[in-house]
Amino acid sequence: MDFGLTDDQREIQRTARELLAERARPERVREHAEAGRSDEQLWRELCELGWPGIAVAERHGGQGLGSIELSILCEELGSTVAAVPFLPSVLASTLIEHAGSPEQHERLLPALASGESKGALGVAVEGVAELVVGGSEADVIVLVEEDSGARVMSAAQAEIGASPSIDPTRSCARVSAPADGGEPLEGEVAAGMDRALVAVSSELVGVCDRALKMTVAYVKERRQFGVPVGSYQAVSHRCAQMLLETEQARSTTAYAAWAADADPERLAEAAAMAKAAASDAGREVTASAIQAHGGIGFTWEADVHWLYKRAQLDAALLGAAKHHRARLAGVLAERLSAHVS
Amino acid sequence: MDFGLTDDQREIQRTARELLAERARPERVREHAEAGRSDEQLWRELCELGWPGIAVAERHGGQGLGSIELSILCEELGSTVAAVPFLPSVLASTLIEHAGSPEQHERLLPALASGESKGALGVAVEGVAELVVGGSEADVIVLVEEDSGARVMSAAQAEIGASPSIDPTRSCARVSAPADGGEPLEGEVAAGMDRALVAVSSELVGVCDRALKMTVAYVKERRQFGVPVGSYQAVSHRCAQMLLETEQARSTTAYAAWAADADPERLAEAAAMAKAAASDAGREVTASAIQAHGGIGFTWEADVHWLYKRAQLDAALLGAAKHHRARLAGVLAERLSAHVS
Amino acid sequence: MDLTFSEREAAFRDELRGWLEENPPDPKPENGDEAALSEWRRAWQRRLYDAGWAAPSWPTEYGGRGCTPTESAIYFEEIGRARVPLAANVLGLLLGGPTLMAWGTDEQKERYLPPILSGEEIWCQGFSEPEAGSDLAGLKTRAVKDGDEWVVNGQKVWTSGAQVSKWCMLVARTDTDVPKHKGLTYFLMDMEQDAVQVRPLRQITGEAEFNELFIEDARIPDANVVGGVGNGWQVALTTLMNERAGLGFALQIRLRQLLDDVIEAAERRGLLEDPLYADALADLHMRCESIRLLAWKGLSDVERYGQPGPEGSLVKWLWSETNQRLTQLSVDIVGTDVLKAGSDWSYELLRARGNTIEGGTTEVLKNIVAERVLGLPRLKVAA
Amino acid sequence: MDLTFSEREAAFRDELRGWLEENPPDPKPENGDEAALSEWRRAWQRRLYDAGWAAPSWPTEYGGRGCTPTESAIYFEEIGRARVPLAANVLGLLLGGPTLMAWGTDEQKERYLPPILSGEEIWCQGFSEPEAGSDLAGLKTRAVKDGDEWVVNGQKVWTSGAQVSKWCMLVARTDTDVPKHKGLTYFLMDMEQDAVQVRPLRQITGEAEFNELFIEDARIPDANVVGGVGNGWQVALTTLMNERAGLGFALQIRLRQLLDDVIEAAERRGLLEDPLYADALADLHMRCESIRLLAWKGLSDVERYGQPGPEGSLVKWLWSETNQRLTQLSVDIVGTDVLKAGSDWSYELLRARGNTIEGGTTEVLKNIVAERVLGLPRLKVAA
Repeated sequence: MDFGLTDDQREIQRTARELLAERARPERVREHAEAGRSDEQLWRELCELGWPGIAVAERHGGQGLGSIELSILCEELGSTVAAVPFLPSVLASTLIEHAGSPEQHERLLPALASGESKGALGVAVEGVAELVVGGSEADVIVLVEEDSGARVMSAAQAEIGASPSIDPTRSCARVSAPADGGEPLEGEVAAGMDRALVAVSSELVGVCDRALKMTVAYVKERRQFGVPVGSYQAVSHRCAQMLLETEQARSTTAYAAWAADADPERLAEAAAMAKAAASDAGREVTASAIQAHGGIGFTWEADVHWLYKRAQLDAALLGAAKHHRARLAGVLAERLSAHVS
Repeated sequence: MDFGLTDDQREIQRTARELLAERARPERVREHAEAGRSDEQLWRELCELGWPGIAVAERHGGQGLGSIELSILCEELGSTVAAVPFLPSVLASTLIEHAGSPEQHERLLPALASGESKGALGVAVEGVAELVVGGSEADVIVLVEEDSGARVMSAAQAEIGASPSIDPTRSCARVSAPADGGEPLEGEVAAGMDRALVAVSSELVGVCDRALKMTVAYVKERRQFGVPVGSYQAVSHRCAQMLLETEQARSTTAYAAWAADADPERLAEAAAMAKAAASDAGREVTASAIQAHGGIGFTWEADVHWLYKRAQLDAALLGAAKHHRARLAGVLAERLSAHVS
Repeated sequence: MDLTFSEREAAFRDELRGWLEENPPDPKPENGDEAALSEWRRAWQRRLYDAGWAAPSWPTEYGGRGCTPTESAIYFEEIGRARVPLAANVLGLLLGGPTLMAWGTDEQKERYLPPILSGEEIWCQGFSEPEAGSDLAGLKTRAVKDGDEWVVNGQKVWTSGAQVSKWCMLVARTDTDVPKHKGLTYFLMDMEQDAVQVRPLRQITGEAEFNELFIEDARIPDANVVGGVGNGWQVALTTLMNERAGLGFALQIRLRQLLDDVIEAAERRGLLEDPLYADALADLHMRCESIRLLAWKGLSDVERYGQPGPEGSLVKWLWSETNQRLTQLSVDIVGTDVLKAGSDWSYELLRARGNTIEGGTTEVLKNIVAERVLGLPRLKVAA
Repeated sequence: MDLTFSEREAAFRDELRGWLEENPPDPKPENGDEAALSEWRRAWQRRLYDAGWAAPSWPTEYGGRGCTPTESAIYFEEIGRARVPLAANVLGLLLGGPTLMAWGTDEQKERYLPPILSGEEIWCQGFSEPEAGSDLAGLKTRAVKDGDEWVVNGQKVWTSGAQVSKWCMLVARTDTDVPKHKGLTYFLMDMEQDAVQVRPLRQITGEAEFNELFIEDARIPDANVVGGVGNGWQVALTTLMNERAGLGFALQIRLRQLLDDVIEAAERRGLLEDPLYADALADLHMRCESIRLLAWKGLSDVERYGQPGPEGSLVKWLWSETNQRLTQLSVDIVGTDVLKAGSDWSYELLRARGNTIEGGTTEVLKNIVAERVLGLPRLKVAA
């Protein structure tokens, strides 16, 4: 039983953190968000480092590492709300890797792993997916629809309309595809989706972590009635609560990332838990961050709102907390009946 | 628009408060609770003052006053957790008054109004009602069963087994009656039940009010690290939260009591709101009271726990908050469809 | 207890409701900037003014209708219900006017009240400062006497409508030698001078509802002191006391309307039958009703005892939290629209985050409730 | 990261689980008083002791098994899972022993450790006082040197097992002239003297799990000072550090079992299909899993860095709140049984209220998290 990262993982984390501290500073994120476009330069750098392919098998041009390594990158990117289409791209490649055929792997994964092509993943209802993150820039789009499985298509095969969200650090689109559009992914869609959930949850953990750190730094400095506001229990206990929620998200997400690689039988339960915990934490912690900043937190310049907006998008992405708790309750009920019978 | 009580109502409130401050002191309540018996002497005094008949029509021996006056007495009794079967008795008479025939009124109400006989109201499932408050002492029992209406019976017509609850300030019983036991109450059961809900909610408001007052008094006195603990925001903001919850319960209950007399069409909605708000407030506020008292609050001697236990019973009585919110949602849906059509 | 309107109150409501139906404002300018929006609201105020509906709570001698507090609340409820905008000069009408009536000289009342009412001169409020936060006693903006003028230097923040305002209700420090809240003075500062620079303060919704004021050697004639030199704390309290009184009813109705919209969306999407959403919506309905009841209860107290109690803090606290819960829930019920840039729904979601901060943070409100309603000891901190 | 047990750990677990299955405790005495229950738990400890399972985390030289922290946690998980009672002398095993090993003289270790392990001598803890609350530095119980003895006067509270204890870990003030936490000394006080009166402290469940101690001229030989005169604060910290370490795993498993019972009841009553209950139960499951994961993570830190971080406060905080939510929800799901006097369910409901108070109130835990994990400034209050 060991919760620590391996030395290699720690190295990945450190490198990512240092790179992003330099290359995804708040003012740069703001600049791209205000212009409503991705940070192409940063994206190219990440691609050169092989990030998009971190969890893709080596034979398909990836680094062949696991969910934990992917989770580390998602968390670091989330904490900077960097304006790059990393998450949508890995969501697409994750689905293709787990639900695609060997032929599809060979055809689609290398370009996604190298970053040569970008991906996006949408949840469709009757062929239409709203607010597909990264949808406007994607070359390869995976659409998942309840009861009718997943299919992959090129951007040309779908109708794509830009549909900006409240989080302008990433593009969003409305994607619709005719019933016979694209090609089916006939493998393990559920396994792919659960791994996708781990990636989104990891990003949310990063968002929470950053929101907490910004808040703690601010309330140590900001003084009111002669003392730092962070010494008032109304503020300090709020920060403690933020930490508790962040740690719940972090521990369940770490568990799910571990299960994805080491114990796939527990993955469905673990991923549902992680996404439920991370979605709730994302909403609560970033809202608390704004509140603890007071009036400043409500301003555009304070940069806390990017975290809040990202958290709102991610919390809804691939199903909100309620949805995953319902799944989880299903797992519990099943386990009970298996136990009884 | 006036939220104030009339002078007469204020007088009833003042008298009740003074009487109970004298006759239902904490040590006396504790004595009866520990012995597991009602305070017969206090009950006789209340009967002499005509309390059990306050809302019963004059022609049936009552005082012919309204739901607001009844609500005032319930609140005052709740705030002292007095060990008397007042609430169960008025619940029974309320049901009989609203759902009984003129003949049943004449036969049953005078004795209930004078306190000569005691009543109880149980919610039965297949003829069995658990934890019927006041059931062991009751002469007249009303059983309400979903889908099969209400019936009234004498204690002799039912099988009654003492079944003490965690709140020993009032007796509880398991009451079961054969399918043909008792006589049906064929009038407006729902209207009676909604008024019964107002009575229970009022008691909960009293419980909350007292829990808050005890807590405020305690945290002003108790010192820690050199200052009263009530000056720490962790404690003072908790008290503020207790007030907020109490006031939500109080305002919705006042509205429901008013509607019962003045605007019966809104009663179903108002009573559901009141019971939902009061049940939640009862649980939260009394739990907070224990917490704010610290270690002392967890002791038998501190007397806060009587409020907590009473609140737990009352919160579940005639349906918990969830049940009444579901009803309320039904009202909202109905209103919407009426609006649309 | 009587929770119905009196005949007189009902007649007042019906008259206003009828007038609002027959006199809708012009359509809101699309993609308009602050100035265009303000012009639109100014035109609307003019129409209200012409019909005698600009400030019904003002005494008749100043051009109002001498409404009771209840009627005044009905006024804002109806304004909210009709979904019409607030008058351009809402701060002058709600805060400036009543403050002048309480503390102004006859000359000041004569000079300033009429153009407040007509909307000819817009007012803004210069209380908050970047450093001081909720701590009025910590204000740093200074005013120094120079002949029969005052010279002002400092910085203000959270000033809404500053670009279009003629007058600013300014609280500045005029004496640094006395205890902190004693050395303050309340001024009317002319905004039309270069010494006052307005910088819009963009908020998380993207719009700039508020501004920062940079004041460098601004001049205020001595005649523009309100309530006497050194008395600024008292005068400011009058302004603050009036701040939440009426407006609360308009906000409460907006919450009600938003909740109704969410309930309707839930019904449309079949979610009202999901016990989880039914429970959450019923709870919000209960909260919304509590807010209404508590607000009216506060008004009963005003009518009975002459002044609002600190319980008003409960209403603001509950309102702001309920609005945040509701808009957060709307993401799950209404769906992706709420997360789309520029949608009305997304505006509500983002704007709601300010509710627990503006006009007294929830933390400050809880302090007020603890100290002034419950009588708990005030925390004394050591630096 | 490896969230499975190592082979060695799994073997340890299987051995213990097998032993517990084959060696169940005697049936719990029905309606037994404190003494009878204690006797029952003493017999159970004797059985554990005979099989070498009384204190597996103790070093082998003192009769333990020299378990790793992980194995020790497994031990308590299995004890909880098997629903067997805790050993009679749990405080001696968990707190007293380790404190002596860290601070005791060789003579003290020789004299006291064996009867702790066998359960021959029961230990209790005399830290808390009625006035001091969470403030250890504010202790008032005094010990004054008289020849080679100390004379103790004062009052202690929240002392569990005092009636059946032979030794009390007592912290008393021995010097009033130095700063508050410096004048404390840690003693082993013989409970078998008339100068120590035990009064049961009845709690809201009706039982008396705790006691008050009234100490009037009690005598303690100088040889019973642990860790040196004036060093009581440090020694007490060792005791407190050990307080939550292992026991937390047993509590966490009890929470898990209770949750499983509630889920089963929900299934039986068809309530798992109600989205509202499904949501609440899934959330509790997630919390329960978080607690497990955070507890194990804390243990990883211990094994990696040698000591538990202040994050342990998060586990206790989350555990206590989750247990309260769960037992409150059980009223709605399990039904009237939970409100019946004397039922197991009602005991859990009432007992849970103590969870956020005992062993550090949630308020104190939040302070610790804020100050020691997040590094926020400590609030200094002025009297």
